[in-house]
Amino acid sequence: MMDASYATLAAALQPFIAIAAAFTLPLTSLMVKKKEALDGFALTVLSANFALSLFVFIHLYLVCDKPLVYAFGSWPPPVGIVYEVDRAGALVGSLISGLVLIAAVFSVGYLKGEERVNLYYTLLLGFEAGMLGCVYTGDIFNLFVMLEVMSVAAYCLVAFHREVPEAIEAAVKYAIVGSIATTAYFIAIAFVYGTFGTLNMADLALRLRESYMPISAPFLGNVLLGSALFLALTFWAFSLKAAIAPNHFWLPDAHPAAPSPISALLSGAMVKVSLFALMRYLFTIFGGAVKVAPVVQALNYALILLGGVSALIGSLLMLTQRDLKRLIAYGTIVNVGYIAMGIGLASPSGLTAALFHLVNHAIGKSLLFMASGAFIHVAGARNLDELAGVGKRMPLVSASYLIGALALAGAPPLNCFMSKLLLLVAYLESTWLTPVVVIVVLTSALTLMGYLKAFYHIYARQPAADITSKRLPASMLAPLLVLASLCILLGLTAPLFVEHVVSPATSSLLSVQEYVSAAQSIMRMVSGG
Amino acid sequence: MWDLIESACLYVGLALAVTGALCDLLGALGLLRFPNFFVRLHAATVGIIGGAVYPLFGLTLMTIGCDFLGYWRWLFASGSFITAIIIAITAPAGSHALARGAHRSGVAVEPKLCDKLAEDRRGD
Amino acid sequence: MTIESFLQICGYLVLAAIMAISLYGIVKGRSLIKKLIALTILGDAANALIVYIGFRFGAKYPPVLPSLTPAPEDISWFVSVAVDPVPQCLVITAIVINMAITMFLVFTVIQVYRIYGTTMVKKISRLRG
Amino acid sequence: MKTVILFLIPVFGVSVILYSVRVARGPTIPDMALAVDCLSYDVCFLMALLAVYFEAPFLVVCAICLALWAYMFDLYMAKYLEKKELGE
Amino acid sequence: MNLTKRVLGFAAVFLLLFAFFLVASASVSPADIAMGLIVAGIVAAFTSTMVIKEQPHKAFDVRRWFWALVYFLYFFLVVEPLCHFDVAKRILHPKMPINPGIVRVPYNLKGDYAVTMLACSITNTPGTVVVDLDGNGRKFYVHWIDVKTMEEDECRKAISGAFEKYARRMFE
Amino acid sequence: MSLLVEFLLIFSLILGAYFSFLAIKSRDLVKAIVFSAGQSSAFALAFFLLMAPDVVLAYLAVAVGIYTIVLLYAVKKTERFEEDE
Amino acid sequence: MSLKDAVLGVAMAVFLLMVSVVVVLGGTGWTPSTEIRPLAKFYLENCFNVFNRTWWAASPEAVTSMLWDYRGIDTYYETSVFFLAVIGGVTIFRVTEAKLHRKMDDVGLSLIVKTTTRMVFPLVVIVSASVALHGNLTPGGGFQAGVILAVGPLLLIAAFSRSFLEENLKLSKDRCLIIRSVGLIAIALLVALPLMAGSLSLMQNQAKPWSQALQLPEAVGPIWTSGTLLFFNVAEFLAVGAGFTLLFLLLSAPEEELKRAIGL
Repeated sequence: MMDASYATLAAALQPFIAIAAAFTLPLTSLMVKKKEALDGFALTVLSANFALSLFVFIHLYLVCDKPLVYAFGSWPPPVGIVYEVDRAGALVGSLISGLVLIAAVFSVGYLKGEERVNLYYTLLLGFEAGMLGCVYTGDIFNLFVMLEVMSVAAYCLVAFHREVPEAIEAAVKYAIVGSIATTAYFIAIAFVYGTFGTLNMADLALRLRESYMPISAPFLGNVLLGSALFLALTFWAFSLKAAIAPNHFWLPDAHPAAPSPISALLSGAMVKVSLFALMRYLFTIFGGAVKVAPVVQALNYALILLGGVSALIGSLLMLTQRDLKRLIAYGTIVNVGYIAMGIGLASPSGLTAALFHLVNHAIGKSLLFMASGAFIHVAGARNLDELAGVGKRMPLVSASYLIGALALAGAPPLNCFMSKLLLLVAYLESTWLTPVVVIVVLTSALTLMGYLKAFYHIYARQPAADITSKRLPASMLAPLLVLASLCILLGLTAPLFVEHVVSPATSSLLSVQEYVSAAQSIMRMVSGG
Repeated sequence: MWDLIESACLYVGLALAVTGALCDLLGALGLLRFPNFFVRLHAATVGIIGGAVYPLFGLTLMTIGCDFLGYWRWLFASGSFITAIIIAITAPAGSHALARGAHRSGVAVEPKLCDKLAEDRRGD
Repeated sequence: MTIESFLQICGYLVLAAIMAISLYGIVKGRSLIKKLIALTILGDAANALIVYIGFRFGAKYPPVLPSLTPAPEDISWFVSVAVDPVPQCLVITAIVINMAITMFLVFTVIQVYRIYGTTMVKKISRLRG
Repeated sequence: MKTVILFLIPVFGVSVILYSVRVARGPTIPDMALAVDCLSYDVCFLMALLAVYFEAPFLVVCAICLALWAYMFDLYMAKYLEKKELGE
Repeated sequence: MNLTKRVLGFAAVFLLLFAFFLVASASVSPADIAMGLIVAGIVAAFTSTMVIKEQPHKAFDVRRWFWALVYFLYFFLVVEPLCHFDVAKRILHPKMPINPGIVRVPYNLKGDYAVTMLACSITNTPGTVVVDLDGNGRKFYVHWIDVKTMEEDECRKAISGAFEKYARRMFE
Repeated sequence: MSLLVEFLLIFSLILGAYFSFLAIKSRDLVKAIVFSAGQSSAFALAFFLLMAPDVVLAYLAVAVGIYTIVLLYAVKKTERFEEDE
Repeated sequence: MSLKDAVLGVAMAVFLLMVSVVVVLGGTGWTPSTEIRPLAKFYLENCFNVFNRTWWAASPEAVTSMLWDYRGIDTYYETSVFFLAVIGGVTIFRVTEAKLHRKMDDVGLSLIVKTTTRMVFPLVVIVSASVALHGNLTPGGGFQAGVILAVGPLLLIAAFSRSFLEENLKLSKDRCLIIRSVGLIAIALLVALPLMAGSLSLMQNQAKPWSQALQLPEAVGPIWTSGTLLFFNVAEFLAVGAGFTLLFLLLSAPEEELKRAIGL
C-alpha cells in the first residue's frame, strides 16, 4: 500500500516539478549567467522526471496492475482533481519524458552561442509539464488546462527563432488555429458539464453506464445528444491538434519552423498526446457504453476515413518538397493517419497496432528531426540543394538518418515494420475493411521514396565547394545514436515488446471497469476510513 | 432620532437616484442630438456626473437608510461611495484627455464662435 | 412553454449567434488583428455559454456565503438560492488562459509586422510565394 | 424602495441603448470612445443599483473595478489620438 | 529639514491610505486594521514622494480641510445642479440654443494640485470643458457651450471665479 | 417581478451581439477595438446578472482593460486600416 | 461583402442555431434551470460548513475555495500558462538595451492627467490590496487583484511614460521578472507544503480525517486566512501584477530602438 502511494505521488510530481523548475529558472539565470549551469539545471530536472516516470512505469508493469489514482488536495474523485495513470498512460508518459530528456541533451550543443538559453529551457520545461499532465490527468477540465500549457509552450517555442520570417508566421497561424481548437474543446466541456454535471473521467464513464459515485446523482439531460455534441467537438479539436487530414494544414509550417530538437518533440511527442487523449475518450470513457454506441461508431468510421486520407495526402505532398524539415513534417501527417486508422478499427488488435506505432513513430521521427537538425546545424541551410553532400562528412549522422528513414518507411527488421504489420493484420482480420491495407502499403512505398530522395541529396550528391568543416559536438551525436539503437532494438525484440508492454497497455485502455473501480476505491477509502 | 435620520437618508438617496436616472437619459439624448464632439462632451458630463456620481452618492445614503440590509449596508455604502469618489476624480481628467487628444488629432470644432486654442497652436 | 424557458432559449440563440459572428470574423478577417478581435469575442461567448448553463432562474444569489458565523439555516438558504459555482471557477481559468494566448499573439503579430511590413493575411502569404 | 429601483432599471436600459446608438454612429473615434465611456459609467451605476436590488452586498465590488478600467480606456485612447507612441 | 518633510509626507499619505483601506473593506475589525496598517505602510513608503512633492505640512492644516468641505458642499449642492439644469434645457429645447467655442481662461495658481483641482472643477460642471492648458502662460483653453464673451478676464469671472478662490484657500 | 432582470440579461446579450457584429464589420481597426470594448461592457453586465462577481472582476479587467489596451498597442505599432486587395 | 461571404455567414449562423436548439431541448438538463447540479450543491453546502468540517475549505466564498482548494491544481497550471505566455513575450521582444532619449516634460499627457494619476495611483494599489486580502471572504482573489494592481503602472505609463516608471518606482523589466518569479515560487512552495510536512498530498488546505498532516490553521489571530488560501491569493496577486507590468514595459519600448536592437 505504501509503495503504491509513492508511485502515485511520483506520477503527480512530474508535471509539478517541471513547472516549479520553470518558475525558478528566470531567477536562477539572473543570478548565474553561465550557460553550462543552466544546462545542468534543466538536465537534472528532466532526468529526475524521467526517473520518476520510469518508476511509475515499472511499478505498473511489475508490481501492481491496477491504475494508480492520485487525488490532489486529498479530495476524492468527483470533488477534486485526480491523476489516473494506467499502463497505457505510463507507457506514453515515460516515452514523452525520455524524448524530452534526449531532446534537451541535443539542445545543449544545438544552442551554443544563443543568448536566450534560459527562456528556451523554461519553455521546454513547461512543454514537458503540459504533455505529461495531458497524459496522466483523469479530469476533463484539467485536460483542457494542461492542453493549454502544452500549446502555449509550443507556440512560444515555434516562435523562438524570432528573426526568421517563416517561424513567426507559422507561430501566428499555429496559435490562432490552436486556440480555436482549444476553445472548441472548452465549449465541449460546457456541454458535458451541462449534461452530466461532472468533470471527472471515471465518474463520467460510470454515469454513461447508469451508475454514479457517492457524491453524484442521476442523469440530468439527454445523454445521447450531450455526448454527441461533446464527442463531435472534442474529436474536431483533437484532430486539429493532431493534424488529421482536413485539419493538417498548419503542421508543415509549424513543425519545421521550430528549433530542431523542438521539431522532434512537436512531431514525436505532442501530436501523440492528442491522439492519446482521443484514445482515452473513444475507448476508456465512451467506448462500450450502449447509449452512445452509434456516435462512437460514427466517429470511428470518420477516423478510418480521415486517417486514410491524411496518409495519402501526406505521402503525396512529401514527394514534392525541397525543404528537408518540411519533408519530414509531411511524414508525420502520414503516420498520424496510420495511428488514426488503427484507433478507428476499435478492436484490440487495431489498438495494439496504433499504440505500438505511436511509440515507434515517436522514436523514429525524433531521430529524423534531430539528424536533420545536425545536418542543418553544420550546413547552415534547410534546402535540399544546399545540403548536398553534407552527409559524407558525418557518416554516423548519415547512418542514423538512414536507419530512421528506413524504420519510418517500414523496412523489415526495424520497428515501424512491425507495427505496420500489426496494423495490416488487424485490417485483414476485420470483416469488410480489408481493402484499406492498400493505402498502408502504397503510402509506405511513397514515404520510402520521399525519405530516400532526401538521403540521396544529402549523401550521394557532390558537395558544394565551400562546405564548412564545422565539427558536431558529442552532445548532439549521442542522442542520435541512442535513438537509432532504440529503433533497431525495438525492431528486433518486437514480439516480446508487444506481448509484454503494448498488449497490457491496450488492455488497460480497454478495461473500463478497472479504470473506474480504481477511482471508486479512493472514494471508498475516504468514506470508509 | 436614528429612525428619522434613516428615513431621511433613504428618501434623499431615492430622490438623488431618480434625478440621476433622468440626468442619464438627458445625457444620452444630448449625446445623440449635439452636432460635434466638443459639444457632446458637455452632454457626456451630464451623463457621467449627473448620471453616475450623484446617484452613487444617493445610493450611499439610501443603503445607509435601509434597515433590512442589516450589517451589510455598510459594505454597500462604502462600495458605492468609493466608486463615486473615484469617478468624480477620474472622469474629468479622462474627458479632458480625450478632448485634448481629439483637438490634436484634428477633430472638427464646427460649429463654433471662436477657437483660441487652434489660433495659438498655429502660432507655435 | 413558460416565459422563463422562452427566455432561456433566447439566451442560447443569442450566444450561438455571437459565436457564428466571431467564427465568421476569424475565417474571413483580412487583418491578423481583426482575427484576434474575433478570437477574443469567441472566447467570451464560450465563457458566457458555460456560465449561462450554471445559471438558476428564479431564486438567485452569488456563490458567496455572506457570513463568517453561519447558522445551519443560513447554509440551507444559501444552497437553495446560490448559483452554480463550478462554471464560474472554470470560466475564470479560461479567461486567464485566453488572455495569455491573446497577449502572446499580439506580440507575435507585432513581430510579423516588423518582418513583413504588413498584417494582411493575403499579402503575407503572397510574399512567401 | 425596491419598486422604485425596479422602475429605474428600464430608464437606465433606455439610456444604454441611446449611448450604444452613438457608439455605432459616432463619426469620429473620440465620439465613440466618449460614448463607450459613458456607457461604462452607466453600467457601473447599474451594477451598484442591481446589487442593492438583489441584496447581495458582494456584487458592489465590480463597480469600482469598472470605473478604474474606464479611466484607463480613456487615457490610452487619448494617448492614441495624440499620435504619440503609447509608451512615451 | 528634508527628513521632516519626508516623514510628514509619509504620514499624510499613510493616514489617507489607511482610511481608504478601511472604507474599501467596509469594516473596522481588528483583522482589517492590522492588514490596513501593513498595506498602507508599504504603499505609502513607495508612493509618498510621488503623491506629495512639496510642503506636506499643508495636509495637516485643519483650516484647509474645512475649506475643502465647504467647497465640496458648495460645488455639489449649488454649482452643479445649476449647470446641469442649464445644459438640460439646451438639450431638450427643440432649437438647441448653443453657441460653442474655445476661449482662453487665465488663472493665477501655482501648485499642481491647485491647478488640477481648478481644471477638474471646470470640467466637472456641464457646459465647460478644459481642452488644453498652457502651463507657462497660465491659461486654460476651455470649450464653452455658450460663449458670452471672448474677453479673458470676463471669461475668468464667468467660468472659474468661485473655484479659484477656494482652490487658493485649500492649496496655497 | 424579477422577470425584468431576466429581460435585462437577454438585452445585454443582444447588445453584446450587436457590438460584436459591428466590430467584425468595421474596416477601421481602432473602431473595431472600441466596439469590442463596448461588447465587453455589455458582457460584463451579462456576467453580473448571471451572478458571477468573481468572473465579472476578472473579465472586466481582461476584456475592457487588457484586450483594448494591448490591441491599441498592436494597432499603433502596425497599421490601422484593413485594406482591400 | 460579396454573396459568398453572406452565404458563409448565414450557413454558420443556421448551423449554430440548430446546435443551440438541440442543446436547449435535451442536452443540458432542466429548462429553465431552477435547480443546480448535485456536485455544485455539494460545493455550496460544504465550502463553509462549520458544523461538519470534514469536507470544508474554510472559505465562505465557493468560487475561491474551488479555485485554490477543491480544484486547486488547475489554477496552479493556469498560472503557469500565463507565466509561459509572458516568457514567450520576453523571448520575442527581448533586447539588451533600448533607451528613450527625451526629456521628461515633453512626454506623456497634460498636467491635469498627470496630477490626477499621481493621486489615483496609491488608491488603486490600496483597492487591489483590499481585494486580494479579502479574496477568501468576498469576491475577487489573486488574479483579479493582480490585474487591478497592474492598473497602477499602466496608468503611469499612459500619463507619464515608460521611463517614469523605471526611474521613480524603480520597476525595471528584470525587477518585474524577479517579483513574478518570487510570487510563483511562493505558490509552488505552498502547493508542496503538505509534502514537506509529511503528508503525501499536494495542494492540501485543511486537514482531513483520512489525511492528517501538519496544516496551516484557518485563522491567524483575528485574520481569517482560510488555511493556505490567503497566502495563495497574495502570492498570485504579486505575480500577476508584476507579470502585466513586465508585459506592458516590453510593449511600450520605443519601436525604432527595438527594431534596431533586434536587428531587423
